[in-house]
Parts: sequence; structure tokens; C-alpha cells
Amino acid sequence: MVRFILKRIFFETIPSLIVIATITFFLIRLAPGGPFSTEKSISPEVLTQLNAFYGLDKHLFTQYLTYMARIITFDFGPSFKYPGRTVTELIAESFPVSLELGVYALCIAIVSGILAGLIAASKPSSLRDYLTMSISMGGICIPTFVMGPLLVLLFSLILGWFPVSGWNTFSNRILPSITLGMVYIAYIARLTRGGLLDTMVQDYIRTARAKGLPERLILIRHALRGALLPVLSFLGPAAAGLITGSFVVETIFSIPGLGRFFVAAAFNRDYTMIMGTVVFYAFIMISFNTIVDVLTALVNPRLRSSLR
Amino acid sequence: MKKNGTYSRGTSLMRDALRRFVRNRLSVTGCIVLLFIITLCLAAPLLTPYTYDYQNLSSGATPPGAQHLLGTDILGRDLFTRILYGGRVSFAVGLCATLVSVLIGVAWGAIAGWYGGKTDTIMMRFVDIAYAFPFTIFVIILMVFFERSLLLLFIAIGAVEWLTMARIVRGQVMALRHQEFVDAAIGLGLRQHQILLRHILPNIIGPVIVYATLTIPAIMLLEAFLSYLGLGVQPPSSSWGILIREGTESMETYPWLLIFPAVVLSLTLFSLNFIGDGLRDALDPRSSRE
Amino acid sequence: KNQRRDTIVSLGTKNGVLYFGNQTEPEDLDPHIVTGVPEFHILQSLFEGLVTPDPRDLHPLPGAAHSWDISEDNLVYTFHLRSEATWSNGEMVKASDFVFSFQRILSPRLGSEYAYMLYCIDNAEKYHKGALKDFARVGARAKDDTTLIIRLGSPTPYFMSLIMHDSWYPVHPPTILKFGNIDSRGTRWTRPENFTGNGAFKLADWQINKIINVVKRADYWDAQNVKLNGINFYPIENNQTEERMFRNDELHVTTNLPLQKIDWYKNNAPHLLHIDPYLGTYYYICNINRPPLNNKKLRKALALAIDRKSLTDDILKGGQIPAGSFTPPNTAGYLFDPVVTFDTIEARKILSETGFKSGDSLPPISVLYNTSESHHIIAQAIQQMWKRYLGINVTLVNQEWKVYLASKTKKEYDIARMGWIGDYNDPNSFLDLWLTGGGNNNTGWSSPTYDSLVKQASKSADQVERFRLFSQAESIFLDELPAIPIYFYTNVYLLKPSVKGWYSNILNMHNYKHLYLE
Amino acid sequence: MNQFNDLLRVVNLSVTFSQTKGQLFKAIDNINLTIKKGEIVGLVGESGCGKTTLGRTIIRLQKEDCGSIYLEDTDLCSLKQSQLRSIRAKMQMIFQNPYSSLNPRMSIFDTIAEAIRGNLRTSQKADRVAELMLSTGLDPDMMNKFPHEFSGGQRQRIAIARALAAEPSLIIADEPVSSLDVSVQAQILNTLKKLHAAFSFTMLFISHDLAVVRYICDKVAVMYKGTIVESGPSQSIFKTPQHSYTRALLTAVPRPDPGYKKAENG
Amino acid sequence: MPIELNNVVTSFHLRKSVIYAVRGVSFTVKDKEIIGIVGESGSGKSVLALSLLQLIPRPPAIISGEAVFDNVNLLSCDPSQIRSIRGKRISMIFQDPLSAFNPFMQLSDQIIEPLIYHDRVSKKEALEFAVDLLTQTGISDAHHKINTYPHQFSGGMLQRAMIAMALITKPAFLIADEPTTALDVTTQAQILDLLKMFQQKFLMSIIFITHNLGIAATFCDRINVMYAGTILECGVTNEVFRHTAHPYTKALIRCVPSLDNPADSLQMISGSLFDSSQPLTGCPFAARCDYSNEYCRSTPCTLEEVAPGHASACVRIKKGEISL
Ligand SMILES: Nc1ncnc2c1ncn2[C@@H]1O[C@H](COP(=O)(O)OP(=O)(O)OP(=O)(O)O)[C@@H](O)[C@H]1O
Ligand SMILES: Nc1ncnc2c1ncn2[C@@H]1O[C@H](COP(=O)(O)OP(=O)(O)OP(=O)(O)O)[C@@H](O)[C@H]1O
Ligand SMILES: [Mg+2]
Ligand SMILES: [Mg+2]
Repeated sequence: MVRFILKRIFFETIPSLIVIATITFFLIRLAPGGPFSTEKSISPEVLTQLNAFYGLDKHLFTQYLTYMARIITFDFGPSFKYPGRTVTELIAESFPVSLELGVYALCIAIVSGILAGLIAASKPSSLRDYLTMSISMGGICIPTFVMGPLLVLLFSLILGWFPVSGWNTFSNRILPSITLGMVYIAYIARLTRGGLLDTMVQDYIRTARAKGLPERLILIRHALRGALLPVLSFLGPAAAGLITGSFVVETIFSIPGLGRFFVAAAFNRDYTMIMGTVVFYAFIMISFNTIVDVLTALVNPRLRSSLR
Repeated sequence: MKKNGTYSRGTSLMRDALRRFVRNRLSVTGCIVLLFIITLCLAAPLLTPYTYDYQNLSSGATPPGAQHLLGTDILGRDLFTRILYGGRVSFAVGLCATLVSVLIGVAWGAIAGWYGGKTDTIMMRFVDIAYAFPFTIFVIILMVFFERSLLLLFIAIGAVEWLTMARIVRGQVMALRHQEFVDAAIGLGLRQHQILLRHILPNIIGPVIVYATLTIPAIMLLEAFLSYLGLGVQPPSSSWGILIREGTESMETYPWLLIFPAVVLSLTLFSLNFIGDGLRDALDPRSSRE
Repeated sequence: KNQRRDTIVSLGTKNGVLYFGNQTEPEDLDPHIVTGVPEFHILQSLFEGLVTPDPRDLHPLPGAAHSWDISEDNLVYTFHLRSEATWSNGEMVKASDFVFSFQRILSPRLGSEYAYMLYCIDNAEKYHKGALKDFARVGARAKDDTTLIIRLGSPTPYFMSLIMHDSWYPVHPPTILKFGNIDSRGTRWTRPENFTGNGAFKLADWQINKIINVVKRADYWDAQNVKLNGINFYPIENNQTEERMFRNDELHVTTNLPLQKIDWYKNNAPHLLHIDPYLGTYYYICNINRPPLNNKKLRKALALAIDRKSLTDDILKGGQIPAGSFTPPNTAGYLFDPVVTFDTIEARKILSETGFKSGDSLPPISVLYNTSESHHIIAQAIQQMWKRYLGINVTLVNQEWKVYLASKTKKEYDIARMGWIGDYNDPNSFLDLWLTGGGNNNTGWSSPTYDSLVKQASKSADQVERFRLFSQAESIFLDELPAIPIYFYTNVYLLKPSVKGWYSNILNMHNYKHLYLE
Repeated sequence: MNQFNDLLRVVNLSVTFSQTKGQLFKAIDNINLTIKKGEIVGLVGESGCGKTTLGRTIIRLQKEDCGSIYLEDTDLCSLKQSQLRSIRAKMQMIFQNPYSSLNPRMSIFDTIAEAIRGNLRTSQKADRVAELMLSTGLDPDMMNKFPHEFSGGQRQRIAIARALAAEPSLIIADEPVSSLDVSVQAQILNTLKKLHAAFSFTMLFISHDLAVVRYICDKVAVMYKGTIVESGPSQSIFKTPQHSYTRALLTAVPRPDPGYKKAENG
Repeated sequence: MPIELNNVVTSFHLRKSVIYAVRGVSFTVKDKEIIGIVGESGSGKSVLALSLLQLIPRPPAIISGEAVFDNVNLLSCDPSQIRSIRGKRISMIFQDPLSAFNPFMQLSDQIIEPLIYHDRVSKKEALEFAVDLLTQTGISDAHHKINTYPHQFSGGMLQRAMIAMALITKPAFLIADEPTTALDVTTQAQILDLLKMFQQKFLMSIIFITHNLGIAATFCDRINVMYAGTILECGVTNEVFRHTAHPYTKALIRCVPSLDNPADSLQMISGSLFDSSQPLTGCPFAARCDYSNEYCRSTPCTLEEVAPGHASACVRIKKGEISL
């Protein structure tokens, strides 16, 4: 397994990161508008100076080489949008926030999603099934940008339990975590339910029943493993997305996370920031997918040989 | 004993499934609701006296009433009419883009999971890379190089939505690859695509359907973001995603602007999921539902 | 029902801390680099210019300079600085600091976007553009520690309001040089631990996207008159969130109010709602180089067929004034009678003179706007008006912000939405926009007469004469209509009654020194 | 012996599995086996001695460690996947677990029809499927059902029908009749014999039922712990077993006569 | 503990048809008794066995009749009751061992599960017992092998693991559905010994479903011969084999290939199994029976005693019209 992971890192992750960095580097230049275009247009002299300052006046390929040489040392350069800060600094400062929020949301999503899936699948096509599924689908019916304000309205403005926004105390964490987790609850719950229904007709479930195990235990001990495989596949990218932050939730709750940089950097044509976030995200994404691959193989013994 | 030629061709899974599907009350209800909504959207001109862009600024944001069934928006346009017209766009985008994403995702995931090894590595790392590429930039670039069109919208959405599908399918295929009936199929000397199509895909259809039915509403909402970027529908046309997004801004002052579009979207989502459940059940010969 | 515990705002009020909703994260806190309004909100607390605006009517009050003399020919301004004014590290604010600051912002390599604000200084423009290397020849000189002499290239009647702008703030030379050269961008000097300013407050905390906290400086020369103990600036990008925070007593003041909520506040809490006139115009520019908008009559017809009053009253609802001219009314006392009105009969008449038989026979016209705020609402309303009153079908094209900017500069549009906020309180800030080749004149419109009138006016020292020249120029502009004015901005925001000493003004400048909470 | 007559030659074949914690387990240990064209060779042996593994290795579902497998003159071990595919038609395996080797989402018709070679019309296929089902004692009316609706023995017959449908020249039958009642077993064995006479396919017949092996096989190989300990014509093996394991096997067979064992003991 | 089956009927109600898998089966298994069930493949043996523990999915199946065990009707008792019986008092060995094991779980966990769940034994103890049992079934190196996954076992090994799993709680009653099909004869003998030992030691009764008439003859106390969901003949093993009282049983015995004097061609029963979707009108075997007449085809048959401890459903034998 250790060898598998090392192999992943050196022969797959690093080349992938180089590819994604390269593609992104060149493609972002194709988007109209540069980092310095603003409503009040800058005088050409100033623009020349700015371009020179950030090395944007050099040949694109030279820029690319310099850039790639730099990111090897984890130096992503200064942000164009926030001239006083480096990209590394911005990520380092905001990622922990998103990570924390993402972990809460992920926990909420996984726990309630799987629970909902279990409840629904324990008696398919019953009122219980429809009810849990309907509730868990709330997160998709009501998109994040509606859910957030709704929760705030109810819990902050009407009930006064939590602050409207901010990121100071624990009470700040609750509403955004729920908002963020809600969307994933629906996916996890439905995938779990589907997976459970698929496994509950297998012969080995009959064996488990013959042992006298109660349905609950059968669902959890016997059916869940196989049923979670699609959920696991889904969770790789989902978890990577969650812990790197959500633009919508972070702006609604005014949370100083990384998520808003992803969108904002693109909108601002903040080239260095885009590169930084993309490479960072790609790294997280590949890491999570690696973890998922390992977990899948742990769940499914037939795939263990793939870990070698 | 029967004579030759009297045996009816065996029921294929599909035909069998169709019959079971029709017998499932909930999924049929789902179908009816969905068809009803789609018909309403298509028949919009017959159903309302307004056009989707008819404005009456002085009667902006009136609550639901006799004049306007579901009220009006800030520009005094009839919300009911706008929901109906918006539904056309949302359905077109939601269904087509989902189809695109399912097709690509399933094919990609199945091939990667089936062949494994280097193929899998390369294909899955491609998926990772595609995940990481900034979507906003991708859309902006698309718009620079192509004419703004609905087709482009499908492509843009389909291009991102297939990724997770591919991963799910790959995972399922990898698990199935070791089943003995697949060995048997290999032993028969079937071609790879035959094995994939006949043996693998029918057995992973469950998660695919579940994920696809969740993709449709997600796409409808994503479309609103793309419209924001300038891709997709242009005002004064609208879509459910856009209506909901705009409705959110005035949800406290003019709640009907959010509630009604959200309700139709939810109805659609629920219908789709019931249909999906029905399909899932129908495609599983072992499911106890007859 | 039951008494709530202390809210954040009431605690702030008790402690003299102002909770300020400040839209976005500042890009930096270097007055020579930043350009945005949120940054200016913060910088106002951290720096003090030579003079500061009176919050009521924006006339210059003594700031770092306690008095000033103006030469007969209006070219030489002598500022007498306070000897008691200090930097936040205790050092005295010297005249040479100002000279250093001017040199810094004018250094070509710094790439300051607002360097042009100092172009009125003799030779400043040359220095900034690299034609002049020796800063000694630029018209700014420190005679001694407390005497700053600024020599202008030509009379600039609005000079005193110009220098209230942030680009004129001084920076502390040793601090700048400690972290880089005079012309280094983005050094670490703006970090709380390094920051040196001369304002009433000093920077205590800066957490990105979370909070900027400034606290009262005890050694500020006017400290006994500063009533606030500190200000918390919150970068709240979402104005809906900002409004909810305000409602939940988490903010004293917001920068914005979503237009959907205006009605509610008007009806339910008018005492919290503030609508101030603002020095800005919202307008549509026409691409003069492209048919059919090269047709002046068509532009005129379009301009006349916009029911501005309906737009402002029925949609925007924020007290915006329908724009019948380009310069906002009463800009530094300049008044121009509105000439662009809503007159459908006249509009149709003019349209019939264009040579196009009906609206349908026009080549396709599109309206470009960027996708944010209420632009799309206004665009849709205007689209309907043109259709209804002129029978012209225009299509709407929305683009992402930077794409939109690129299209505009590349002149790839027919009609595009624009807004302009004056940098300083003078018609010149609006009218020099349309000079031939002006960086923000993206219409392709050019009129030599107009150019000469505006240039003449900006050099003239006589206010009456200047306004006459400006009026002439504006008449020409409004006759040609390369841009169709739509409305004048207002500033719509929410303010807790506990904030005292807050006056509305058209530059939205609120000197925190004069504020107090109770 | 003329090499041309050999349909299958297994030479020095070994297969290793890695089990828990990387432990290696030699399931097939240096096996040599030759099957002539048209022969039916029985493979008997202790449970877990590697019979199934040997079968799976021959039809290339299991990778070998070393050794080679010749089908006629082609070395199967050196073939690429694409080349293998065309050869696969000639070999069929009847799996030991009839249920897991049937696709649960495929009707019996599709399952069997899929194995039929050549382009037939659907109705022709249906006839062929019906014919196959009849010959394995299944009611053709059941062809529209799905595997889970069948009993264990019926599933096994489906698997046999599928293998026969492909008209292979080599059949590897892994306990094909173990879950059949004796009458159906008799029917199938007779069918196999009949077909064998008609088409003279070759078969490796893995079974625990020595009587069945004796009935159908020309030759018998006895496997023990991964190796073949004894092989030869069934006559001689059953009459004069050499290896002690073979002898043990023969004495342990239960006879369908309640008194048999007692009689011997007593 | 005796178990009493009374007219057990299991039918699958499908869309177009009804499959009558078990059509009214009654018999009693006394304490310590080994009852063999033999019969045509597809005759409903497994369905009957599964019905006893309510392991048939309902719907589509409908089960009626009663099977009384310890004053409880197994067929209709409530879920919690049947759960406390399953695995603890009545264990089951399934026919297809590969699909009956959870592919995602180690065998050890699966084997000890009933013991841990029902008897709250510590895991360590349970494991020891499991290893012990496995060894007794003839799996060498069991303490190692037990930690592997089902796909790493051979068919016969899985079958033995299944047997160990069923025996681990020392149940009072064992339903064994073809427990030795995948075993070679020596191992088979070993397993039968093990079962016998349990029967003796723990007073276990067994329903033993098999196709191997040899085993049935040597191992079982009594034999039920099933055909098309009904029992055609039942009785003490000796009686059934020596004084066979039903043409079907006779035909069956004739089909057994003999190891000692091999034939050129095996005897078969011509014709095919009674269509399980048809209701019974007469003797289900009538269509294939050499002795049948019109009366057989039209008169429903019932089991009646022909000799003490020996019953047959054949009308003609009962009437003494034929003898075999
Ligand atoms: N789920 C089901 N749906 C429909 N029919 C079924 C189902 N399960 C079993 N059957 C039918 O019930 C009948 C009896 O099956 P059962 O499995 O009991 O046979 P069996 O006696 O165990 O045979 P074998 O010895 O081959 O295992 C068969 O005809 C089969 O087709
Ligand atoms: N995938 C695998 N991984 C590890 N070990 C395996 C695997 N498959 C089989 N084995 C081991 O290989 C040995 C031989 O297995 P095989 O299935 O060939 O036996 P068999 O002769 O067919 O036995 P049976 O008669 O019981 O079916 C067994 O000990 C088994 O544990
Ligand atoms: Mg085997
Ligand atoms: Mg059975």
C-alpha cells in the first residue's frame, strides 16, 4: 500500500500537476481581459509598468518556464489582485478555514446521508422511505444560495440563536456547515439507498438473515459495505470540493475561506492566484481520489491486488 | 413438446423492465407530473395572456392575485408566464446536458474501470485534471471561441458533469470485473464492448440512474451560473435557475418570486427521482416489486 | 418580547467601536496603489491629507496642514504643516514626507493607477511618463519641516478638493524604504506590524476576508477630539448578507442596500434607511464607429425614448435622479438644465428622420452590460421601452466583468452600459471623460470644439467663466449624445441611529474623527 | 504419440496465489497434462486441491506463474488478449458455482443465445435455445426468466446449455452435475455422451462423483495438493488404484444401499 | 426439538403466472432425527427449506400452512421471534456457497457472527471454536485460512466454511441444503461424521437435502422423496430403499450410476418435470410414470401409510394394483 501511494505520487500525481499547471497557464491567457483591466481604464504607461513589474511583458513561453521553475519551490508568486500578498500566503491563511468548514459539512453529509439511506432502504417504498428521501433531497431542491439565507432568516433573525455571519466562535460554524452539507446529503443518501437496494437482494444477505441477525445489523454490517462503493467514488471529488471551500457559502456567511478565491481569482484574472488555487485543488483532488482508491480496495478484497 | 419456431424471443431486460415500470404507481405518477409540467411549458402561449417579456413597470412586484396568477416580478412581468417559458429552457438544458454527461461519463468510467492498468491511470488522471481546471475560465474561453448558443451550453455543462459519473461508474465496473459471470462472458469470447454493454452496464445501472436524476436539477441550477457568465439564455428570456437565483434576492420582500419557481423545480426533482427509483427497480429482476 | 442580551452593535456602541460593513476585502492598504472605495473607507482612518473634507459640505478643513496660502496667479500653494502632527510611530510628519510621497506615487515603476491625480503639479506628468528623470524639477518642495510648497503647471480651481483624494496621502518614508525601494509594489509595509500612518487611527489587525480593525491613536495631534475608540471594517461581499447582519445588530453601517429591500425599509424602518445623492452618473455609451449608431438622430431617438422616471421610481427606488444631462446636478455648484427628457412623440419624430423607415428596418443592435447588480434589470426595462416606443428590437448581451471591459475597450459593442463616479468634486471630473482619445472615452466620439472648451475651462481660474465653458461643452455633448445619460447615482445604505456626526455628502466621505456613538 | 492428436497439452504449469498478508500459496504445482482430441478426461481430487484453478488457468481466466498451455499447436500463454478472443470460442468452461456465473440481469434466453455462434435470426436463435434447454432437461417456456427464479440444479443446467451452445472443441466442466438429481444427471450425462459421439469434442471433466467419472470418462487424473498424483485409463484407475489417495477415495464412496456400509464392516 | 410441518405451501406470485414451488408438504422431524429429502432438481426442496426460516422474499412469495417448532409457527411468527430462532436454534446451510458468503467480509467474521450475536461470546473464544470446527471439516491450516475472503476459497472449502458457520451455535435443528455436493468423497465422509457427532452430542435434528442417494441411504434415518412440490414417498430409510413404494423413487434409484459395475448408458426418467405453474389435478408424476393410468392423472393423491413408518402417494400401490 505504501508503495502504491508512493507510486501514485511520483508517477501520477506530479505529472498530472505539471499537466494541469501547463494547460491552465496557457489557457487563462486566452480569456479576454487582463488582471489590470478596471472600470476606469489605466493609462498605457501605467499598464506597461505593471506588466513589466510582474514579468508579463516577456515572451509567454519564458514566463511559463520561470513560473514552473518557481512552483517547484512552492512559490506561486504574488497575487495580482492583492499586491501585498503572495498566493502561498493567501492559500495558507484561508485554507484552514475552508478545511474546518468542509470537515464539518462532510461529517454532517456523510452521517446524515448514510443514515437517511439506511432508514429509507430498511423499508423501501414505504412512507418512511419517501419521507427520509424527501427530506434529504431538500438540499438539492433548495440550492445553497437559497438554503443559506433561509437558515439565517430562521435561526439568526427570527430565533436569534446564531450570528448571521462571520467566523469567530463555534456558533459561527453551525449554519454554514449545515448549508454546505445539505447538498451532499441528498447525493449520499440517494446513492446509499440505491446501493443498499442493490445489495439487499444478494444471496449473502439471506445468509445473514439466516443467522438471526436483526435487519438493522444486516444493513450496517453486511449490506453497507457493498452499498457504499458508489458513495465512496462520489466522495472523492466531493470531499476535495468541500474542504477547499464553496464560493457561495463563504460569501453568504462572509467566511474567510479559500473557496471564494477560486471564483474570484478567475473573475479577477489574477493569473498567479488562479494557478495557485488550481494546482492546490488538483493536488487535493488527486490525493482524495487516491484515498478513495485505497478505501475501495480495502472494502473490496478482490481489488486489493491493485494496491500493489 | 413444442414445434420449432413457436418459442417467443426471450424477454430482454429492457422489455421486462418497461412492463414492471408501468406497474409501479409512484414512478408512473412521477412521469405524469413531469409530462404535465412539460406540456404546460410547451403550451405556454395557450395558457397565459402575457408574453414572457411583457413589462408593466408600474405594477412591478405585485403578489399573486386574479390578474397575475403567481404575481409579477420587479419589472412587472407575469411570473406564471415566465416560469412556463423558463421551463422550456431548463428542461432542454437539464435533459440534454444530463444525457451528454451520462453518455460520456458512463463510457469513460466503464472503459477505464474495465481495462484497468495504464488505461485506467491515464483516463482517471485526465478526469482529475478536468476537475481541477477552473470552470469559470473554461466557460469564458468557450464563449470567446464560439458563438454563444444553446448547444455550447450543453457542451459546457456536459463537460463538467460527467466527471463524477465517470468515477462512480469506474468504481462499480472495477468491482464487477471480478464477478464470475463476467469471467463466463470473457470465456465465451465476446468482444469487450459486448461484455461492457450486455453484462457490465445493466449491473451498474442503479447508481447511474440515481446520479443522473440528481444531475438534472443540479444542471438546471448550474445553468443560472452560466447565464451569469453570459453563456446560456439571455434576458429577457429566463430559466428556472435564473428565476430562483433572482427570487433569492427578493425572498424576504417578494417571497413569491422565489417560492413558485422553487416549487416547480422541486416537483420536477421529485418526479424525476420517483421515475429514477422506478427505473432502478424495474431494471433489477430480483427486486421484490412486481 | 423579552429583552435581548447585548447585541454586537450595542456592545460596540458602549465601547466606542464602529462596526462598518465594507463590501470587499481591500486589495492593499497602500494609498498609492489602491483604487477602490472600500480601501478608501479604511485609508481615511489611517491617513490624514493636507486638508480634510468637511463632512457636511466637503469644503477643506485643516488636516496635516493647519493653514495654507495661495499665490496671486493660483499656481503656488504653500501649506503650513502642524509641528505637533506625528506618525503612528511617534515621528513628526514633515513636509519632506509629502514630497517623498508625491515622488513615490509619480514614480513610473510603481505603476500607480491614480498618479494622474497629481498631474496638476508642475512637471508631474512628465516625470510620471518618464520624460523627466529628475524629481527636483517637479513642482513640489519642502521648504522646511513644516512648509510644503506645491507649484502647479496651470491654475487648477478644484485643487483644494483634489488634494483631499487618497492619492495625496503621505506615507512614512523610512517605513517604505525599510521594506523596499521608493517604487516597490506590494511590499510588507502595510501589514499591521509594520504599518505607519498619520491618521487618527492605527492599524491593529488585518485578517484577510475577515476583518480590519483600526484603533484610536493616543498620540494623534487631535486625539482629544476623536471620539471613536476604533473601527471594525468587515469585508462583506454579499450585500444581502450585509443587510442581514445590520438587521441582526452586527453592523452600525452598511455600504449598500439591495434594491429589493428598499421598499421594506421605506415602509417599515425609514429612520435606518439613508439615501444620499452621489457624484456619479449611469449611462449607456454608443459605438460611434458602427452603424447604425453612428447616426446621431438615432441616438437621440433612443435617448428620448427612455422613461427614466419610471426606471428610478418603479425599479430602482433608491431616490436616483433621472439624468437629463451628463454631469450630476450641483457638482461643486455647477448646474445644467436637463435636456435629455422622456418624449416619445419627439423620439418617434426624430427616428422617422433617420432614414430608417421603422424600428424593424434597423440593423441589429445589441446592448452590452456586465452581469451584476441591477444592470440586467435596467437593460431589460430599456429594451422594452425602445421596443414599445420606437419599435426597435435590441438584443441584450451580458458578459462577465473582464470580458465586458475588454469588449468595451476594443469597441466591440453597439451600446454598452457604463457608470462614472467623480474622483473629485468638480464638473471636470466628468467632462474630461469625453476628450478626444480619453482613456475612458470608449465611444470613438471626438469633437475638437468640445475638447478646446473643456481644456479652456480646466485652466480658467474664474468659476463663473469655467461653468459657462463647461455648459457649452456639455451642450455639444448632449446634442451629439455619444452616451445616453440615464440616471444619477445615489448612495443607499443603512445606518444605526446610534451613529452620530454622520452627514450625507456626494462623495460619501465620512471623516471618522467627527463620528461618535451613543 | 503423435503430437497432432493432442488437443490440449499442459506443460509444467504452476499457479501461485498470494493470500492474507502476502503469504504465497501454490495452488498448482508443476502440472503436466495431455488430453487427446475427442477424449473425456476426468479430474478428481480432494476439495481445494486446485482443480478449479487448473480449469480457469487453461481457459486463461487465471494467470500462470510458469509453464505453458498448448491448444493444438498454439501456446495460449503467449497470446495477446485480442488473439485469445478468437480462440476462446473453442474452449468453454462450465463453472462450479452456477449462480454466480450467470448474469443476474440477463434472461436465460439472452444468456444462452449469446453463446450461439453465427448470425442467426432471433426466431432461429429461440429455437436453438429451446433445443439446448430441452436437451439439458429444462422447460423452454422458462427462457424468459431470470437466474434467481431457478433452483440450483436448473441454474447448473443453464450453464451447461450455455457451454454447449458455443459448440466448443474443448469443454472444461467443473462439477457440472453435482447439484443435479440423479435422473437429470443421467439425462445430462447421456446427452453429453451423445453429443460427444456426434461432435467428438474434448472434455476435462472435474467431479467428485467417482461413479459419474467412471461412467463418462475415458481417462482419469487424480489430483492431490496441486499435483497430479496418478492418471491413466479409467478402467485401470478404478480397478487397480496405485496411489494411496486414490484408494482412499474409492473406499469412501457411499452406496445407495442402506445396508452397504454395515455389510462391509460386518 | 421436534418440528412439525403441516401442509406447507409456498407459491411465487409473478406478473403473469403463479409458481407453486411447494404444494402442501407435511412431515415431522423428531428429536435427533436426520430426515433426508431427495427429489428432482427444481422440485421445491430449497424453497421448502428457505420457507421454514421465512427466508423467501415476500412478496413475490406467499407461504401458508404451519411448521411448528417449540410451539411457534415458524411460517407466520413475528420477525423478532423468527430472528431469535434463526442461527441459534435452527441453522441453515445454503446450496450455493459462493454467493451465500459476503464477498466483502473475512470468513472469520462471518463464521463467528451467529455465535457472537446470539451467545455473546467473546470474539477470541468464538474464533477458537470456529478454527476448531473448520479443522474438523478437514480444512488444514484453518487458523490461517479463516482470515481470508470467500473468493480465496475453493468451492468445497466454502461449503465446509458454511457448515462450520451453521454448526457454530450448536443448533437444535439444522437444515442442510446439499451440504456436500462440492466435496470429494473422503472429505464428505468426514463432514458426515461431524454432523453425526453433533447430532449425538447436541441432540441436533437435521433436514438433509441431497441428490446423492448414497448419502441418503447411509446417513439419514428417514427419507422424503419430493417431486413437483409434493412428497411422493416417505419413510424409514431402509424401508424406502428396500421396499420402495413409489414408481418415482424406484426410477430415481435406477438412475444412479454405479461405481462398481458401470453401464454403457444410464437409465433416465423420460419426460420433464411437472410444470410448476400448473395446479395439481392428479399425481404429478403421472405423465412420466410407466404405471400410470387415467385414474392417476385425474385423482389428487395423498400420502398414506403402506407399511408402518412408510407412506406413499401412489394410488395404485396403495390399492395394491402394482408392485415394484
Ligand atoms: N424467486 C423465485 N421466483 C420464481 N420461481 C422460483 C423462485 N425460486 C424458486 N423458484 C421455482 O421454484 C421451484 C423450486 O425451486 P427449488 O430451488 O426449491 O428447487 P430444488 O428442489 O432446490 O432444486 P435443486 O435440487 O435443483 O436445487 C423451481 O421450479 C424454481 O423455478
Ligand atoms: N483467488 C485466490 N486467492 C488465493 N487463493 C486461492 C484463490 N483461488 C483459489 N485459491 C486457493 O487455491 C486452492 C485451490 O483452489 P481450487 O478452487 O482450484 O480448488 P478445487 O480443487 O476446485 O476445490 P473444490 O473441489 O473444493 O472446488 C485452494 O486452497 C484455495 O484456497
Ligand atoms: Mg473447485
Ligand atoms: Mg435447491
